[in-house]
Amino acid sequence: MAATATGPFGFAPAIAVLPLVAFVVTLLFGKHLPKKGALPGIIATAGSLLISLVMFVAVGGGNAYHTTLYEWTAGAAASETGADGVAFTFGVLIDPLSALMLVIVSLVALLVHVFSLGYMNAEGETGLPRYYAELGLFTFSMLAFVFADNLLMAFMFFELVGLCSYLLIGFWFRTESAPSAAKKAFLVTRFGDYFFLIGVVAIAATFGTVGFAGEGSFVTAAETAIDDGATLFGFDAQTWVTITGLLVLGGVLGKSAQFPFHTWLPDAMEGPTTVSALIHAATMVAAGVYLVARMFGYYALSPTALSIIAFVGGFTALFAATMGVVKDDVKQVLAYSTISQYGYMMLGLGVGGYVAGVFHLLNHAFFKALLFLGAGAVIVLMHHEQNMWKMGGLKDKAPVTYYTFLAGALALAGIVPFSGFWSKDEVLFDALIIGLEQPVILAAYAMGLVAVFFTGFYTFRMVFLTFHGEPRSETAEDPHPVGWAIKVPLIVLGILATVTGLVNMAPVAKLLNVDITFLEFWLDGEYGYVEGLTYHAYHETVAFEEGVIGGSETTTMLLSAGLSLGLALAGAFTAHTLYNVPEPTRHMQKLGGAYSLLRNNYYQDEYQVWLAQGFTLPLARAADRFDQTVIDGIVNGTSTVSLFSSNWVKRIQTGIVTNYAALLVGGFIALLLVLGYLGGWFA
Amino acid sequence: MTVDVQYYVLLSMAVFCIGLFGVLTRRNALLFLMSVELMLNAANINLIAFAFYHGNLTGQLFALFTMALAAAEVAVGLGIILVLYRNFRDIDVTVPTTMRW
Amino acid sequence: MAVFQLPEWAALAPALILAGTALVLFLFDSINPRSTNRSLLAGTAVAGSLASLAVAVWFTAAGVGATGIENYGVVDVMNGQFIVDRLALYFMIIISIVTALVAVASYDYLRDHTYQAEYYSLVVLAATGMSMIAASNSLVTIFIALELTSLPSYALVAILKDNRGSVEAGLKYFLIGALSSAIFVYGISLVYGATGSLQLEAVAANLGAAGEMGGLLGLGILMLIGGVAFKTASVPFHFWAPEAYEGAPAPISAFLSSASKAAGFVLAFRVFTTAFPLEATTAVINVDWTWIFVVLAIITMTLGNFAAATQEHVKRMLAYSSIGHAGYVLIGLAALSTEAGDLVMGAAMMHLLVYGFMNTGAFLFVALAEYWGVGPTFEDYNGLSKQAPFASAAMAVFMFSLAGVPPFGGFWSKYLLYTETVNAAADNTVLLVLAAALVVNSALSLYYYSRLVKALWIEEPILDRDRLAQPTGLYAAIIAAAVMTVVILPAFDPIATAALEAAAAVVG
Amino acid sequence: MMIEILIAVALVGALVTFVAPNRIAGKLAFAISLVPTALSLWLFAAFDGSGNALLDGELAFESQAAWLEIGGYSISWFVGLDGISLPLVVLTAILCTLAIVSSWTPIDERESQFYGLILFIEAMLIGVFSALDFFLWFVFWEAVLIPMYLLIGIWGGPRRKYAAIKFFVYTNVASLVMFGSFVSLVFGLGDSVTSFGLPEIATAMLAGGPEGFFGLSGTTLASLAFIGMFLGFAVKVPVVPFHTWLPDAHVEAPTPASILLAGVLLKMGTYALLRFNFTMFPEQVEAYAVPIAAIAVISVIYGAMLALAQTDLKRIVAYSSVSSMGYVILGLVAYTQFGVGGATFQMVSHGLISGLMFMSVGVIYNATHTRMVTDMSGMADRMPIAVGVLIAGAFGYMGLPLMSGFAAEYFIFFGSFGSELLAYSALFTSLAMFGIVIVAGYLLFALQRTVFGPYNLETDYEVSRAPVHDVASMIVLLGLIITLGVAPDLIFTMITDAIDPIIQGGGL
Repeated sequence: MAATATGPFGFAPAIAVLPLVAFVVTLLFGKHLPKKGALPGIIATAGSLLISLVMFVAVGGGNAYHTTLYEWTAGAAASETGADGVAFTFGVLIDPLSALMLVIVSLVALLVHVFSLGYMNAEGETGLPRYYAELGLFTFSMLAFVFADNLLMAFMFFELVGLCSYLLIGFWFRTESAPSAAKKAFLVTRFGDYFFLIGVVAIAATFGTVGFAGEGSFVTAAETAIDDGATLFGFDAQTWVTITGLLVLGGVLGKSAQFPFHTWLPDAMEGPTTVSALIHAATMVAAGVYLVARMFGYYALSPTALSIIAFVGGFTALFAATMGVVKDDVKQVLAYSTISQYGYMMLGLGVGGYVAGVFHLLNHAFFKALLFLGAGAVIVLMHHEQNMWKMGGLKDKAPVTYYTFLAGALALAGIVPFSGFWSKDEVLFDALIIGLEQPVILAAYAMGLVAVFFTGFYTFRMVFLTFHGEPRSETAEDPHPVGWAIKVPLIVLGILATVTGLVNMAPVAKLLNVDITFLEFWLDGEYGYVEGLTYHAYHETVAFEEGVIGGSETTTMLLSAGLSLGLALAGAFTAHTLYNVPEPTRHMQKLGGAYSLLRNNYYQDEYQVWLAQGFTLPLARAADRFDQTVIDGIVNGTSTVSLFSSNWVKRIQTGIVTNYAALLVGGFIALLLVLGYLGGWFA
Repeated sequence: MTVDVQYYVLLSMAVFCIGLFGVLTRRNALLFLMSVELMLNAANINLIAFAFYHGNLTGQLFALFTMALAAAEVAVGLGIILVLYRNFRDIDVTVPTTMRW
Repeated sequence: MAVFQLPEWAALAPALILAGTALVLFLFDSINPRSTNRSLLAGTAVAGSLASLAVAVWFTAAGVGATGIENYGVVDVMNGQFIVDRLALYFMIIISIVTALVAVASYDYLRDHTYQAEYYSLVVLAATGMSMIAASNSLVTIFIALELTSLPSYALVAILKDNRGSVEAGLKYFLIGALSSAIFVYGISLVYGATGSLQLEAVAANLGAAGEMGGLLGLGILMLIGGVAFKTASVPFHFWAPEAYEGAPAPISAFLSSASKAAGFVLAFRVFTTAFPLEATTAVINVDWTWIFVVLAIITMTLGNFAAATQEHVKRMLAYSSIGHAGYVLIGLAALSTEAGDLVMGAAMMHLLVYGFMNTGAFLFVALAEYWGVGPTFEDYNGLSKQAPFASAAMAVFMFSLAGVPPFGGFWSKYLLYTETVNAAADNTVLLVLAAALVVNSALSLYYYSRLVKALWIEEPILDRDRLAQPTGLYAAIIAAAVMTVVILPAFDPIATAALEAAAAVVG
Repeated sequence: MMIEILIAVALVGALVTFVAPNRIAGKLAFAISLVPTALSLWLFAAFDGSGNALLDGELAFESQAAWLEIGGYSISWFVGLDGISLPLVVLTAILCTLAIVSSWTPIDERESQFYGLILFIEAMLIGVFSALDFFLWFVFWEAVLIPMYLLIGIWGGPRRKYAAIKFFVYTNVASLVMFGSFVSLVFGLGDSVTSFGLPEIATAMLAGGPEGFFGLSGTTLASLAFIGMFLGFAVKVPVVPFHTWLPDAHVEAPTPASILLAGVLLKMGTYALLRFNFTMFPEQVEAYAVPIAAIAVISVIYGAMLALAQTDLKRIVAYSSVSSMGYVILGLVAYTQFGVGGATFQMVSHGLISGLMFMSVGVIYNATHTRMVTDMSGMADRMPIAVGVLIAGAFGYMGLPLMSGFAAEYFIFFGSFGSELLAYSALFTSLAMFGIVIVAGYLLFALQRTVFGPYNLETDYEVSRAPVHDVASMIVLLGLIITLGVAPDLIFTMITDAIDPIIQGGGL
């Protein structure tokens, strides 16, 4: 179905505008509003959710929507392939992918707003209007990013969510650590965005358009260019697409905290836990992956780019999971887990598993938001203690928190039938079949697979340390009660984490041969869709060959599923053996030298800090010294020399009049001699 | 019998140079003044010789003016030398060096 | 045609009025040498110079010296011994303006002076000489007018008889002056020898007859240049200037550095263009005499500005700056060999007129400071703007204008000079060196001029001063000069036109 | 007549303020400055021009009157606005008003002089952007120096004297070089040009360029003039390595002067580059594109690196201005609609943003009496709103989308990435873009150290919230920044309309 209908889609901009209004209202009048400004945000996000659902239903009804809202600017610009003119616009693109994402974002945003009532308001925080305003601004930016219909608009809101992230991480600005973490988060992502911006500029300059969809999209233009065998900026079209795609990927790696730009995310846990749940788990971090999905058609043109995405994803999944194993802080564990899970999504997308990637994105959004909010609840219970070694035994004292958290944990670990299992399995399966033909992908798959074990392990280590065993501190014995504002979001998310996996049970569908892979249908244009932005369109473009084990796709699938489930269970069981005891102890010595390596996050922070402070800063200081001494020295030297020669020149004036007469006559005679010689007067 | 004009010129130049030499070497203000007078008179020699040479009276006339002006100059000069003496108790022209550089 | 016809000698009226004023003042002096009727004396001098100014302006406006049916054309007086053309009138205007300003300022400056009538009469007499120089058209009249200027000047510099500085300055000025005029007159005698005449056009006409006396003529020309260099305080005859300006009473410094310099330049402009037309002279002496001016201009402006940069005494800084400006104006002669020579000379003349306001004003401010009893150094001037904002503002105007920074009159003259030098460089690329020297020196001058502004406006006073008096005469003169310096910027057209016409009168 | 009124109001206002009592000077100047602001906004609304002022464009509010004529060239009062100059005029008027407001707190001595100078500088700046005759333009261009020299010198910090003189002399030398180059060019154009009107000169340049001068061929002359003028403007912009006057000037200048210096004075340089070098010399732009782009990139990166090494807030912003101006150069040399248009947009945008940054730093300084990053922390605790605006401004500086800085930088990057004129354009652009990372580095670092963290500042008094008027003016600026960021077409269409003839003039 083509994207024509307006109808309910006319309200689409309101999805983003409502939170913007909430932002303005809260910023200006927050202090005077009840609940310190929470209400405008709640109302606005509820409204956004409502409209998003309407959009979702409308797309389900077979429609899609693509329109330009506002022309930011336009002008003449000769591009390498396109026409002479270029227009930079703000537009709305509602297709299955964005409709789904809108629902996720607005739902999590709403739940986090509600949760904040219990988490922030109840604790007597100061600066709450600021908090809610920033949340509103974030929600606005994120939603606008999601329905952006072009790369530039996406970049703009991509940056804005980065700003909100910065502000919210630094919410407790009176501490030393929060502002530092905020700075780091923004800087590292900025570094990625630097490449992204080059990518945007390059794509715009190459194709004369930045649109995602339709005939005028850069994807179509790139396809044409490749078909025509064009030369772009001195490269053949294929290479240029790879280069620009990888440049954009820089932004993705930064935002989605992929290696090597992952270091900011654990630090970002300095922000309020609600923020971590919303921004650093469910939504903003997803922006990177979402962007890859959004312009998947472009990446599909470049197998090289895809392979790199897959490999980085697989590597990050394993890399982060291992670090999560040794963390003491519950939020830190979740942070590394987030990095790892986004690695899976990248892996999925990188092997052409568009559906798998989006599926994991969907599931992860819910279960990770759940886990973070659960952790938030635990933190409330524990009077803002985050060290798991000081917890224990909370299972009985806070059953709602425990069970919902457990649901999230099962989903995260990938235990059947919780949502995480389905999507992770699909990712791994897609990677496997490609990997059988492509060694690089196989390596990525292997890393992803190993990571499953670690995931199971750290997840349940966290669960056991937090909720099981004996309380290991006074607060753990007598936890602070939590209210409905905390429980309701947990329950909602707990249910979602349990069931969302059912929307795309690919193995079941394959085994029973029934059409229950709803998400795949959804993304494949069974309902509403926009031309070119469908799974099979992508699938056709992706030039990967697929292989199978044992000659049968089903066997391969079962093998893959069994393998990952087995590893997950193994991980969980190891955790159970080690930590599900009344008095768990650290098992550092078992890891030997690896322990300190992991505790120090593979020294990733160290080298990045060295890059900033050990290299760039001294370089800057050296430049400054150079500037002060050499360049400014020349400037000042000129004046010194002038004044020095001035001092010398004025000494001629000795004050003795006879000398004057002599100099005068001498000067005169000198002139006479020169002129006489030239004129031949003495001849 | 006429003397060639170049001899007059040589004479005047000699006088001029003597005057100049005096200016450069004498430190007594009065001698300085006299040396200048010599130089002026060197010019007068020239003027009159050339007037004769060219056969017009302009030079002679101008020589008269020069003499008159030289006298006026000396008058002013002496006045200044007087106040010089009053202030510095000396008429050595190298003594007043309060202002230099 | 004019309604009535004045006799020819009346064309010299600006100079004659000054002469008359001088005589009246002399008369007054001889009747009552110790008169302290300041208003009467200063008033007479001012009235005389303003009358001279008015007549000169009237003549200019009426078209004396200008060609064309309805104009009077150039007026010859005494068979070409004097000539009244645009050039003469232009410089008479400059001289009478400066004289008027100096006379007004002297009203307060000479408050406690005993022989006031003598002072004013000498000033006006010197001004008469300068006016005469502007109109002189023969080496005889030039020499006489020159001495008429110099002799009172020597006396004026040394007029503070009990002030060692003044006397020393007078002595040095006099000695170098006497030497220079001896050289000058010897030069005249040689020129006479070579050409047989002293009237400028006749000299030019007889150049061809100089024949084998080319060497003598060349030496004579060089000696004439020496005399001019003395009057304009150019290298190497400049040595008197720093001391004379520093030691002399400040109004006299103003008078000498503005009017006397202008007189020296008009002399040079007329003599070298009229008596020694470039091609004819070069044919005889085998050297292009503009080269001398190229060299002198560069050395003069460089020496003046460099020496000024590190001076400690304000007046001495202004003295050296005055030498530097002489270097700028010399470009007017240096560029004569080129097609745009008249424009360059015109620009140089514009500079002299503007300089008449801004430099006079600057020295008068020093006079004001001396009147207040402020010491001679830059430090002594620190923070004066707090007590005397208007005078200090005026001084800032003068300084920036001297530096050629807009929005002040000095901008036009300096940049037009620069522009036309570049223009002239089309024919003689060496002039680019001059232009470059102008740039370097201009930059340096910015440094030391702003140093004074800094002292006045930026520095804190080193000592507490009481309220400073506001002497009417000095203030009036300074403010008038400042206002003119500013007003000249928008109203530059008449000045530019007059200067270009003046230049056209002798060039091309 | 509108432009004349605009300038006249500011000039007369300056005089009135100068003589007004100190007590009311600030409010009086504010009231006066509202008039030009309102007028300029009216001009903005009533703008009916099209095309480029120099290239046969339809000028708005044009007026012309003869001024003077010298050597066959006429100089006139010639003003008018096009899409490039109008936004800058509005920017000037607004920033001056806000600068006056932000002076209320810190300026507590010699107020009337201070505000008088600010209004004076406003008049001159408006003149710079509206003048279309070279001499007229140059008068305004140079006249800006004096008030800025005094503002830095009198009300500046501890090393103000050094900074003021350095600023003054350095930029003046540059102007002299530029002036010489330009007049050589004009003379080189020969008879095809009869005035110093910029449109006439630009037309002649595009019609075939100079015939030659100083014995140089036309092309060589044009190239030399291009280089000379580029160097001249490079100091003003400033471009590395001619930038060292800027940090000194900024650090020592009082906050309002810094606002004007960064906000408008730097734009004079880039505006002039656009008007002269990049309009009149398409061939030279093409020939020297690579070295110029290299200089631009070096300015961006090197300037940003220097900013990174600083601990003085003002120095940080000062060096980052060097960096931002590098973007402008890059955009200009790209010679595309977006490149040059973006560069112009960046002039306005950077004016607003750097104005906001200096204002914020000033507010903090007023409260803390220190600007050292190391001396304070947690200022957000005491002055939340001001700090909030500061953070917004900082992010604007970093090029946050929906703020004007992003629009400007994006236009520039987009314009230069695909530039056909500039070889290796993609590489240069990518290198320059790294500036957006470094800028984030030093600004975030500074923010973290100063406004965040536990409150700590050693004072013997209680630091309180920022005054309402300061916050209000900051918010006005922030509003403008966001407005332009969201709707760049408010001025960008106007700009590109005036840019297009330039690009096409190059025959590209």
